[in-house]
Amino acid sequence: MFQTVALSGSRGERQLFSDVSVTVKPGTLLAVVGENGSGKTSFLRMLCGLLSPDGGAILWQGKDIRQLKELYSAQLTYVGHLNGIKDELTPVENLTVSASLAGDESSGAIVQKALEAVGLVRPVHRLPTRVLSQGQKRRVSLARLWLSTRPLWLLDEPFASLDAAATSYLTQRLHAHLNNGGMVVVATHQEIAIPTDSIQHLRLTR
Amino acid sequence: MFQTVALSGSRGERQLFSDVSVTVKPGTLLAVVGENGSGKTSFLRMLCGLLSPDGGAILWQGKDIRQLKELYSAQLTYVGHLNGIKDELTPVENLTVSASLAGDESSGAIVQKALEAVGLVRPVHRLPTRVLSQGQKRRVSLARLWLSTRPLWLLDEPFASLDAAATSYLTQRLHAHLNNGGMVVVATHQEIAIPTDSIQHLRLTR
Amino acid sequence: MQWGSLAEFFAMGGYGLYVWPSFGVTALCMGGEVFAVWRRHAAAAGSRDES
Amino acid sequence: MSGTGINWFKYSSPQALYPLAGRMIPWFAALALGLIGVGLYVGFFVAPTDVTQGDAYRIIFVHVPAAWMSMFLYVIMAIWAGLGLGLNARPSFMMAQAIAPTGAMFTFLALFTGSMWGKPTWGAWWVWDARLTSELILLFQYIGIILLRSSIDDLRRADRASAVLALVGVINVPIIYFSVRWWNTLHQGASVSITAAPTMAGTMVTAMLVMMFGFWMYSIAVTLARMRCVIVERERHPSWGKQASMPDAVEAR
Amino acid sequence: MSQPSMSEALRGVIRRDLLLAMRHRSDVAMSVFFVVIVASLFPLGVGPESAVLRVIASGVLWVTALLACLLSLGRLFTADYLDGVLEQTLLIPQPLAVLVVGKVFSHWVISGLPVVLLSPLLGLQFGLSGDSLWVLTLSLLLGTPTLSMIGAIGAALTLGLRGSGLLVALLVLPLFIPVLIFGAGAVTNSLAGIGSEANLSLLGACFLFSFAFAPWATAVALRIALE
Amino acid sequence: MSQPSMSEALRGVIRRDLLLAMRHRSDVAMSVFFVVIVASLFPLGVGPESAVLRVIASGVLWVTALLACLLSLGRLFTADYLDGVLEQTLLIPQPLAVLVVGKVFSHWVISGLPVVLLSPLLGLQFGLSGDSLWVLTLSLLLGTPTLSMIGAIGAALTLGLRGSGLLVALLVLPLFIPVLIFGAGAVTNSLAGIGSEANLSLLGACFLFSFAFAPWATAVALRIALE
Ligand code: HEM
Ligand SMILES: Nc1ncnc2c1ncn2[C@@H]1O[C@H](COP(=O)(O)OP(=O)(O)OP(=O)(O)O)[C@@H](O)[C@H]1O
Ligand SMILES: Nc1ncnc2c1ncn2[C@@H]1O[C@H](COP(=O)(O)OP(=O)(O)OP(=O)(O)O)[C@@H](O)[C@H]1O
Ligand SMILES: [Mg+2]
Ligand SMILES: [Mg+2]
Repeated sequence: MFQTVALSGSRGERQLFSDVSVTVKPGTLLAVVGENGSGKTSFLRMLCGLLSPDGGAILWQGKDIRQLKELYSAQLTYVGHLNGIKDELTPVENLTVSASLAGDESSGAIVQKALEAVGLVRPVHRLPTRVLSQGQKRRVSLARLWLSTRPLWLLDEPFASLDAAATSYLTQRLHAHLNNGGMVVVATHQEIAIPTDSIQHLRLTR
Repeated sequence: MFQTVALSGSRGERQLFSDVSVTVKPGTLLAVVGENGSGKTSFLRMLCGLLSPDGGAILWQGKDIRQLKELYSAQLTYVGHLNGIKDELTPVENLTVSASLAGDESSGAIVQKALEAVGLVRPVHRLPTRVLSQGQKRRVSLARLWLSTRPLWLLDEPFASLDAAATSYLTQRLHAHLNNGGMVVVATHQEIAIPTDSIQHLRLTR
Repeated sequence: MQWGSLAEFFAMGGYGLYVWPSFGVTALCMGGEVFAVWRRHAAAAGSRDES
Repeated sequence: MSGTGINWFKYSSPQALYPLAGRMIPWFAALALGLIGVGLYVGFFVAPTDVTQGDAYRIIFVHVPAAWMSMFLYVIMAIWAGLGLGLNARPSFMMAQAIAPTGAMFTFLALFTGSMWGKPTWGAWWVWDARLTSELILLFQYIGIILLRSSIDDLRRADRASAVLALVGVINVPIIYFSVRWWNTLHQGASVSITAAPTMAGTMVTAMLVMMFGFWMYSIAVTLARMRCVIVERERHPSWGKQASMPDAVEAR
Repeated sequence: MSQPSMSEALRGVIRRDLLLAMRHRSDVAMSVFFVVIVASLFPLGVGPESAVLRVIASGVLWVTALLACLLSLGRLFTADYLDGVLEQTLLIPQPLAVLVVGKVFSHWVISGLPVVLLSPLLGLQFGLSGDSLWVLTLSLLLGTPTLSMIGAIGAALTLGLRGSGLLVALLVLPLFIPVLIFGAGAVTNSLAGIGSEANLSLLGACFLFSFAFAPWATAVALRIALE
Repeated sequence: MSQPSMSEALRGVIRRDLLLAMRHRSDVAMSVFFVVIVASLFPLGVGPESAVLRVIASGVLWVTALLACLLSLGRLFTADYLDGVLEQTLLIPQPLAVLVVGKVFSHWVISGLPVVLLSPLLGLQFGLSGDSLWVLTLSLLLGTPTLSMIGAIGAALTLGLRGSGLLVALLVLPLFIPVLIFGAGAVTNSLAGIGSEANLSLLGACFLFSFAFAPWATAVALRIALE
C-alpha cells in the first residue's frame, strides 16, 4: 500500500499543491489530472523521491520513503517526461542495459518480446534510437514496463505522442499489472480505459 | 495555393512515402495522419524546405520552392516537434525576439496579448521558460501563431501535451486563420474540431 | 614622529608611489564595498515597500 | 531531506536575525573605525622607518591583515556552508553567501598590496612564489563559488551547490599551500622569501595587530549588513517560502 | 508580406545571443577567469624561473586564447540545435550566411574580446614589458575574430554528433595553426627586437580571408547538419 | 523483490558508458588526437629550441592531460541529464556514490587512459629520455584518475547550467592544481637527478583522498542538481 500524508510541494515561489492525502491500494490506479502547469510532473517526481516535499510525508507500506531510501527505489518503475534512453544505442541495447540495472531479467528473447509488445517491428530493433520518430522513442521507453516486476509504477504522460495502436497496448499492460495486484500512478491529459472501480482521480488546480 | 507533385521521401534506407500529390487551397487544412514512425515529421520538414525530397516537387503559387528560397521562407510559419524557444529567456523575450526575426510586429502589448491568448497568466510571462511545465512551454511556442501574418502554417503535433483548454484555444485560432484565407498543414494523432468541408486528410502508412 | 614636513610624509622615503596606492586601493575597496552594500539594501528594501 | 523538525531554523530565524543584525552592525562598525584609525596613526606616526626596507614596509599594515582575513574568511564561510548542509538551515547558507564577496575582496587586496610591495623590494610586480601563488588560487576559488551561485537561479539549489563547492575547496586550501610551497623551494633556492621579514619593532607589530582587528571588525559589520540585504531580497523573491511579512524589518531600517 | 530587412535580422540574432549572455552576466566573467586560470597553470607546471617564462609567454597566451575560443564553440550552435531555435533560424527569410555573421560576432564579444582586454595584465605576469605587451594585445585583437570565424565552421560541421566537443577541436585546431604562428611570432619578434609589422599584416589578411569565406561555409554546413 | 547487487549495478553503468564510447570508436581516438595536437601547438608557439622544450615538457604535457580531462567532463553527466537517463540512474536501488564511481571509471578509460598510453611518445617529442619518460607515464597513470574524480564534482555541480563548459573549468581547475604540481614536479625532479618518489607518493595520496571523498560529494551534488 502506498500513501501520501498531507503532502505539500512548491517550485520556485509557487505553492503547487498542499495537504494532499491519497491512498493507492494494490490493484488500483491513481490518475493525476489537471491543467498545464498545475504540478502533475512535480507531484510524480516527489513520489519517486527525486524532489523533496515542503511538508507531509510519503509512506510505502506504512514507512516513510525518506527512511527506506534504496529499499523504496527497488519497489518502483518511473517513466518520466523524458524517455531516459540513449539516442546512440539501439532499442535492444537500451532495454537490456536498463533492465539489468533495475535487476530485471534482460535476456535477448525477453527484450525482443517486450519491444514487439509495444509494436516495434524487428528491423527497428537494431537501428540507433536517434533515427526513430518521436512516438517510436516513446514506445522504447515504455517497453520497460513489459520487463518490470516492480509493484509500483509512476508514469508521466505515457500516452503523449503515441498513436491509437500503442495507446491500446499500453492500456492493456496497465490492466494486467493492476490485476496482478500492482499499483499505478499516472499523470495524463487523456481518459484511460480502465474499469471505474479500480481508478481514482486526483485533480490538481492552478 | 500550395501543392506537392509526386513527392517521395526516404530516411536512411527506408522509403517513407512516394508519389504524394496533394493540393492545399486557401482556407483549407491538410491533416497528415498515420502511425508512429510513418513519416509525418519528415513530410512536414520537407514542406519547409529543411529536408530535400527524393523525387517530385513542392510548389508555392505554382513555383518550385527550391527556386523561391527565402521568398518561400517568408510565407510560412513552422512549429516543430521541438519548441524552438530559449530556456533561459522569459516567454516575453522569446516571443519578442522570434517575432522580430520573422518580421512580425513585436511590441510589448501584442506579445502580451498573444501569451494571454494561449492561456498563460501574467506572472508566468516573466519566469525563465526553463521552469515552466511541458505544456506551458508548448503554449509559448504556439503563441507565435497569434503573431504570425504568414499565409502558410506547418504544425507538427501541436496538440501534444496540451490540456483541454489550450487545445480549444488553438483550434479556434486555426479556424480564424482558415477563415482569413490561410493554409494549414498539421501532423497529428488527434481529431481536429474543424468543419469537414475545409479539411482533408493525408494518411501515411508504414 | 619622523616626518619633517607634509611633503616628506607623502614621499614616504621615496616609496610613496607604492605605499599610497596600496592604502588608497584598500580604502577604495572597503569604502566601495560599504557603499555597494548600502545601495543593495536600499534597493531591496525599497522595492519591498512598494510591493 | 527537508522539513524534519528544524523548521525553527528555516522560518523564524531569518526574521529574528534581521533586527538582531541591525542592532549589532553599528557596534562593530564603530569598533572597526576606531581600530583602523588607531592602527593607521600608530603605523604612520609612531612606528619608525625600517632599516632595510625604508618606508615601503608600511604596506605591511594593510597587506598582512588583508592576507590574513582572506584565509580566515574562507574557513568561516566553509564552516557556515557545512552547517547549512548538515542542518538544512537557511540562515547558515545566507551567512556563507554574505561572507564570500568580502573574502574575495580581501584576497584581491592582499594580491594588490603584495605586488605593490614586491616591485620595490624584489624588483618585480609578480613572482611565482609559494605564498603568492596560493593566494591567487584562493582568489580563483572565491570567484568560482560566487559565479556558481550567480549562475543558478533556484535559490535552494544555489545555496546547496555553492556550499558543496566551499567545503571541497576548504580541503584544497591547505593542500595547495603545501604543494605550492614545496614546488617552489625545490626549484630554486629561496631567492625570494617573505618569511625572511626583518624582526620588527614592537610598535610595528602593534600597528599591524590593531589593523588586523580593525579589518576583522569591519568584516563582521559588512557581512552582517550584506546578510540583511540577502534576507530582504529572499523575502521579496520568496522562493524561500511563503512566510509572513517582517514587520520589525521595516522598523529597523 | 512581412519580411525583416537584412540588418534587422542581423541585429535580431545578435540581440538574442547577447541577451542570453547578459542573462547571467557571469558568462562573460567566466571567459575572463578561464583565461586567467589557464594562463596561471603553466608557470605551475613549468616552474617559476622568469627567464623561461618570458620565452614561453607568447606561446602560452596564444594557446590560451585559442582554447577559450574552442571551449566556447560548443555554445555557438549546439544549444540552438537542441531546442529547435536553429531550425527556426534557417527559416528566417534572409541569407543564412548573414545570420551566421551575427552569431559569430556575439561569440567573439563573449569569448574573444575579454582575452584581448586581459592580455596586458597576463603579459605582465609572465614578465613581458612595454612594447611586447602592446604587440601581444594587438595580435590578439586581430587574431581572435578569425578564430571565432573558423571555429564556427567546425561547430557547424560537428553539430549533433556525439563527443563533438573533442571532434570540433580536432577539425578546427589545424586551421587555427597559421593564426597561432603569426600571432605568437609577432610577439617573439618584438621581444627579439625585430619588427612585427609583417606578422601583424598577415594576421589581418587571415581575418579578411576568413570573413569572406567562413560564414558561407558555415551556412552550408548548417543546412547539411539539419537535413 | 528484484534488486541488482552492487557490483552488478556498477558493471551495468560501466558497460553502458563504454558501449556508448565504442559505438563511435572515434570518441577514444579523439582524446588521443586532441592531446597530440595541443602538445604539438606549443613547439609552434614557443619556438623549436630543444633546451627550452625539455624544460617545459612536463608542464605542457600535464596541462594538456588536464585540459583533455576538462574538455570531456561535459560528457560525464550532461547527456544523461538531458535524455533522462540520469533521473533513472538516481532511482537505481544502490548507493549513488557507487554508481558515480562507475561513471568516473568509464570517463577515465576514455579520456585519461589514452593520454597515459601516449605520454612516452609525446615525451620523446619534447626531448625527454629514459628515466624521465617513465616517471612521466607513471605520474600520469597515478594522477589522471584523480583528475576525473575531482572533475566529476564540478560536472555535477554545474549540471544543466548555461555556459557550464567554462564554469566547470573555473570550479575545477583550482582543485586540479596540487595534482598538476606533484605530477609535473615528479618529472622535473627526475630531470634534475633528484628522486621523484616523494612526488609520486603524494600523487598516490591525492588519489586515495579523492577516491574517498569525491564520489560522495558528486552524489550529493547530483541530487541537488536534479531537485
Ligand atoms: C602579490 C604578492 C603577495 C601576496 C599574494 C602575498 C600574500 C601573503 C599572505 C597570504 C600572507 C599571510 C601568510 C601567513 O601569515 O602565513 C602574507 C604575509 C606577509 N607578507 Fe605577503 N604577499 C605578497 C607580497 C609580499 C611582499 C612583496 C612582501 C615583502 C617583501 C610581503 C611580506 C609579507 C609579510 C612580512 C607577511 C607577514 C609575516 C608572515 O606571516 O610571515 N608580502 N603575504
Ligand atoms: N522557479 C519557479 N518559480 C515559479 N514557478 C515555478 C518555478 N519552477 C516551476 N514553477 C511552476 O511550477 C509548475 C511546474 O509544473 P509541472 O511541471 O509539475 O506541471 P504539470 O502539471 O506537469 O504540467 P504539464 O501538464 O504542462 O506537464 C509550473 O506551473 C511552473 O510555472
Ligand atoms: N537511418 C534510418 N534508417 C532507417 N529508418 C530510418 C532512418 N532514419 C529514420 N528512419 C525511420 O524514418 C521514420 C521517421 O519518421 P518520422 O519522424 O517522420 O515519423 P512520424 O510520422 O513523425 O512519427 P511520430 O508519430 O512517432 O512522430 C521512422 O520510422 C524511422 O524509423
Ligand atoms: Mg508535466
Ligand atoms: Mg513526428
